[in-house]
Amino acid sequence: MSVTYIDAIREAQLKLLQDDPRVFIYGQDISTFGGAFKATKGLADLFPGRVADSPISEDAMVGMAVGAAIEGMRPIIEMQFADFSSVAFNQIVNQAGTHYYRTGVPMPITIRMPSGGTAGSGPFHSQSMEGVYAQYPGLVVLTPATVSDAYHMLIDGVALDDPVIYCEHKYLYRWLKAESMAGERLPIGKARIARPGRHATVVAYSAMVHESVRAAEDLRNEGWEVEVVDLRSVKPLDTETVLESVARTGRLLAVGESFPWGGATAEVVSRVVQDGFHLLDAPPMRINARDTPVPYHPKLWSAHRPGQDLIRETLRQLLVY
Amino acid sequence: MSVTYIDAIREAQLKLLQDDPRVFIYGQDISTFGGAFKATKGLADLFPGRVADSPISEDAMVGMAVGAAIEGMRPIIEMQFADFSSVAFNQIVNQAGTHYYRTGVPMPITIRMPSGGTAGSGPFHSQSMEGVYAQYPGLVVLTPATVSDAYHMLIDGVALDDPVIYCEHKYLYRWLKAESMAGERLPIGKARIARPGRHATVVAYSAMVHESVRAAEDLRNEGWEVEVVDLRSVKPLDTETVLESVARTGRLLAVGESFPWGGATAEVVSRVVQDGFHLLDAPPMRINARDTPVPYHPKLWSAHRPGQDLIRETLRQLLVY
Amino acid sequence: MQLATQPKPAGLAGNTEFLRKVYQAMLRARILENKMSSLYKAGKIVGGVYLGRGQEAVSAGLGASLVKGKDFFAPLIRDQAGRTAFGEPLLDCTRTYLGSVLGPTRGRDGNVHRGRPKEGMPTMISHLGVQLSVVAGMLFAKRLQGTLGDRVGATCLGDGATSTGSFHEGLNFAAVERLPFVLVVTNNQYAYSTPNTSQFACADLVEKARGYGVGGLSVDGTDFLATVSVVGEAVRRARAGEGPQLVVAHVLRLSGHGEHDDASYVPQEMRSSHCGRDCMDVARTQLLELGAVTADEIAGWEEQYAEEVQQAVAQAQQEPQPDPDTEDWMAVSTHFPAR
Amino acid sequence: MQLATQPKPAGLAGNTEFLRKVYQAMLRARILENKMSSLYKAGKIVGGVYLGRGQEAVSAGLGASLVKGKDFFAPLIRDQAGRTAFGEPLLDCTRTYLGSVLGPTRGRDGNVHRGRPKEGMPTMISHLGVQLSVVAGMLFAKRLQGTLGDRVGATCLGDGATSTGSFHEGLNFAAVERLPFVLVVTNNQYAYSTPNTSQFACADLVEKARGYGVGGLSVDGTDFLATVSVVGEAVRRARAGEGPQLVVAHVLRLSGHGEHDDASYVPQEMRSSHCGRDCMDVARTQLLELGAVTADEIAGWEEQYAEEVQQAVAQAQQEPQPDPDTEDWMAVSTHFPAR
Ligand SMILES: Cc1ncc(C[n+]2csc(CCOP(=O)(O)OP(=O)(O)O)c2C)c(N)n1
Ligand SMILES: Cc1ncc(C[n+]2csc(CCOP(=O)(O)OP(=O)(O)O)c2C)c(N)n1
Ligand SMILES: [Mg+2]
Ligand SMILES: [Mg+2]
Repeated sequence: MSVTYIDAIREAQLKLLQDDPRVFIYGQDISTFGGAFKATKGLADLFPGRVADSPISEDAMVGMAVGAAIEGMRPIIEMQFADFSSVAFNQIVNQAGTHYYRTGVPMPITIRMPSGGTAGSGPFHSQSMEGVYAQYPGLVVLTPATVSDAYHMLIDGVALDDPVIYCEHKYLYRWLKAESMAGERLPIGKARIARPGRHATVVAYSAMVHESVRAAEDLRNEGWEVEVVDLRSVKPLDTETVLESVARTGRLLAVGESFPWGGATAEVVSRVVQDGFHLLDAPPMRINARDTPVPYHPKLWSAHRPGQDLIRETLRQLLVY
Repeated sequence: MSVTYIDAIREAQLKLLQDDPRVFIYGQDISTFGGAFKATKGLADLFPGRVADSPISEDAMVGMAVGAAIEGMRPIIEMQFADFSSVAFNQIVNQAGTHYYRTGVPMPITIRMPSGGTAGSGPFHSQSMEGVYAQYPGLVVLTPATVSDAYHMLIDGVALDDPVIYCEHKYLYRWLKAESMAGERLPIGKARIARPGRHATVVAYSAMVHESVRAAEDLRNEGWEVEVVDLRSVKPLDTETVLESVARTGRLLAVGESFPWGGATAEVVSRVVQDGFHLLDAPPMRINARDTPVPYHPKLWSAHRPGQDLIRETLRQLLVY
Repeated sequence: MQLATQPKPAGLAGNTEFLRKVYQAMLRARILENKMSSLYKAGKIVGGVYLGRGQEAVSAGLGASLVKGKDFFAPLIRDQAGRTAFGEPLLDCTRTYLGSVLGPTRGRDGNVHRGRPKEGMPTMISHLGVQLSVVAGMLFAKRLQGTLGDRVGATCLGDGATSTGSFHEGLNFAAVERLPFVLVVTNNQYAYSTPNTSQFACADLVEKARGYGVGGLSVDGTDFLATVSVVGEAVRRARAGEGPQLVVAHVLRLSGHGEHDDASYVPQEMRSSHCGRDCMDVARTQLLELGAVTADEIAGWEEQYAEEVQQAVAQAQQEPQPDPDTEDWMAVSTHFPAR
Repeated sequence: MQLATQPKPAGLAGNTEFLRKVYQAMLRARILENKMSSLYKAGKIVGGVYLGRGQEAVSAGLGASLVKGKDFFAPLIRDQAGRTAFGEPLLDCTRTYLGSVLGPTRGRDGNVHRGRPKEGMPTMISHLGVQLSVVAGMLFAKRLQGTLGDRVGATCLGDGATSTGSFHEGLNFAAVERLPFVLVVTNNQYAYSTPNTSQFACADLVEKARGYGVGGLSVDGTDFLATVSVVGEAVRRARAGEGPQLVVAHVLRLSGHGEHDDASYVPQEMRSSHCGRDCMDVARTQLLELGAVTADEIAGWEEQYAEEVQQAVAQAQQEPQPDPDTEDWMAVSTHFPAR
């Protein structure tokens, strides 16, 4: 039997609801309908009242989660798409993100963000906002790439006493399958070697891990062994594991699906050169999406989003530098 | 007679209103009251109807500017504090920022953001959001550091056919004075050498330019000549001028007032190492604010915000690496 | 201010030309959307397809009451009929759904996310509610320019979108500025799967009007004559300087949220209740009864529109798709030396 | 649902104890705030000072109607009187204004940005309107936990803040969930310098109640007895399960927006009009008339509170200020190995 990435998210929520009476889920169309992506399918029946539909009010959804957390609950908020969290931006960064610092009272809320591009989704149903939220103090930003991480990191994220931005990738929802959810369970904040290698390090997260691993496979025939580090969370960011990898390979390529200014790739590169300048045999490189909104048409979209081919060709340059 | 940074902003708006009938200003308390910082003092009397008070509705303020720009106007929106633009985040990044790309119709709006920390302003009246907006395609993000730039860049920004996030620094409002507003007028997108040197390059913008120049002065007695590059705009970002400076000095320190994850300093460092790796004699360094909300108490605030002392001490490390 | 007024359709019954125009737009839109639905099911469209089935009367009634070239109209998800009545060419629709590079969005955005901002029709973004302030801003600009005249700006949204902060800020802004602004809320009982009971707590959304200090009109959106008349009255009032007007039309969404959705959450009783009536059927009956059209005429129109739709689809399908290599990938219009 | 009801204060007149308690809180707050104003002018406070002068009746009326340890109360800018009535110690105020590290925000935030979230009083952020949903969320949590009981959650805001999207989303959420939620809007005629005419277009903000499907009560906030009675009635209704209640109290802000602002934009006629009355004076007169207090008692209280305030200031001034070197600089509570 195989499990998909979205199954894992549903299963994690099922387990959380079962194990912890403080957990409830709140979002648009998530109760009887089971959510736009069916991440909560059937859960409202199993846990009456604990999987509830909200009005189209993202700002109030997050504000309500903050209030509920103060009173001892552990709300999971489902954004219908990450892109719509822009409407709740203030509540997320200024209300939830600052709460612990201002008051000393922890703020255990989890916001699930269906993220990233899929063909034909267009500018407002495709965004990757991890870099926007990671800029703000007080938020934990998770970016699971595997079925096992989708499962464990949601459970571990909800267990954290801090606001968690859980970026789940829509492209992986049904495309990514695994035998079971029981993969290696690393703690939050620890990166993972997704593919070992010795000639170059690719640092990626979420869907880009898979594009990077495929690009690495492409290069195997040519004798290159490329290591792929899956960050798993962009904040905290496990610089240590990245540096260890770069120490082995001497070369760095950071890959992210978000827009090209700033973001996780810039943060990774800056940290590596600050602490591991001497480890590098070549200038570090970055790949991001293009500097336009995410286009709707699949032909434009595939050229906007970093993919296997671009990563492979960039690696070729990096490897022979 | 001396002119302050805030005078320059007012004068620029006066000139814009005088010269271009398409310009109007909209924001909270900006008409008869002249704005929380008096940036529009007296303008409502001079230009009846063209300097108008808005309800406390940042989302609608920006949406209205978008509509007015479609109909041929060039609105200037005053946020009372940059921090409150978080409420208009969606309209800024998703409505204004994507408009030209989606429709081919330019979107000439300017959003003035009173930015940055001052003593006792606390977490919600001190933020520097340039890095948040620069991440999004379609926005131009200006960060003037001088009286002359405050004046010219506001005029040039309003003349652009694209949405401009004009980050004006509250700390500089009355503290920064010049003989006149007629400094060197560089085009938007061009950085400036704020102080020439040859031993290291500090890249900074807005208030941090002044802290950096002072730190550089401190080191002069010890025989170090530190060059300070004032980015002027963080998007577009003038990598060329930065690289030319690093080519001269071989050392790079990027300084920003915003939170430490991502942001302008990460973007600067990543660009320099990607294109100028061979120019560097030492690992590039970054200074940002600390990873907490901006604290209220002046003692905490001065330790949260990068300043002359921290920059000087970091430069010492960089110079002797 | 009046709540829930229903001006007598009597006046309109005389205006056969106008009623025929509205019905034609409804019919064209229905036929066009049926085609889009078929194409979706055949896998010919990337992304979703969103229909206005059951909402044609209110949407076309609004579009037809506005004057293209003067008024502003910001349609939303379910406004194919309003777009058609306002004068959007069928090709704008087929090109956008089929990804032709010659469409108004050039393949950069899809389906209902299209418009012609320079022709008074701003382009929607997905985030609900945000276009209220945009339309109000267009009117504000015209007033500043001294060319407002008797222009009106109108926009639409659903019951669900009334829960957004943007709806509130936008409507309040229009009210404070007393702009000639018309907001049509089509309460189709659901926001995606969410029923009214989980969305708002007032008895009729039109009760919000008074709290904003705007005019309010409520109408049975399945009743063609009443709907066209009420929407027209709202436009007339706004045009006459009576300030913003909120119209609430009550219907049932006669499709899924998108064509991927079977809407099985809508109970059978609701489907067969009064609000589940199809405004197209009601319109046909009412117009035939009035003697404003004949059945033969309608049959002729159906044939003609099916042909037009077929052609618009065929043309869009033959046109080039966007090419990433010739795209300029520019999100700003300024060419800066640096990026 | 009733609009603009003013329950007769008759019932209250009997409740001398309660009225005295409210007045005491008002007086304590006024004396405390006067002191803060002096300290501000003497340059002893970093950052702004924001007073609730003229709003004490409605604020204290609310705070005194709530039960600390059970109810929730999210005060806003001008709620020193409500805080005091609810039971916030004076030291929380002086420590926060004076930057003592022992205050509830430990110097991390200042002035009115303080609270005790774990004691039913969430801490405000500056962005207006956002605390509605927070308070509603606290109530929602208690209902999920099955411990809602007859608890009430209340919060306050100004006329200007009703223009925020957050106000709308928060109130709608409370209404949809029919929570025991009380929202007190104090219309003090201005938002900073912006008058009501540029802020909203309805005749009385209480007219919004119906559009949300919540109870609405409007009151002259300068009339102590009426105000205390109306606010109490709103709390009673919410407690009794009648759903959210919106109270609008009409007053004039008797200070600048902050102590840096001379409020010269407020016309003299308004200051000397009915709404410019000081609720403290009205309260005093009414209570004396009722025989609920004597002038001597009040004089005694004034002396006592001045002394208490003096002590709270002196103590806060002697306490340590925050030290950047011993700060942990942690924005999250989790200690991750990596950052
Ligand atoms: C701010 C925001 N949140 C969520 C969504 C996702 N979404 C798209 S349409 C829709 C339902 C809209 O319901 P309604 O306003 O009643 O319009 P209808 O579809 O019924 O015409 C939702 C939740 C969105 N587009 N914008
Ligand atoms: C979202 C947001 N925009 C702007 C501000 C700046 N601001 C602080 S108080 C204030 C006026 C508030 O007026 P009102 O709500 O009437 O309350 P009052 O001060 O009169 O008690 C403004 C504009 C803010 N705090 N939040
Ligand atoms: Mg609907
Ligand atoms: Mg006010």
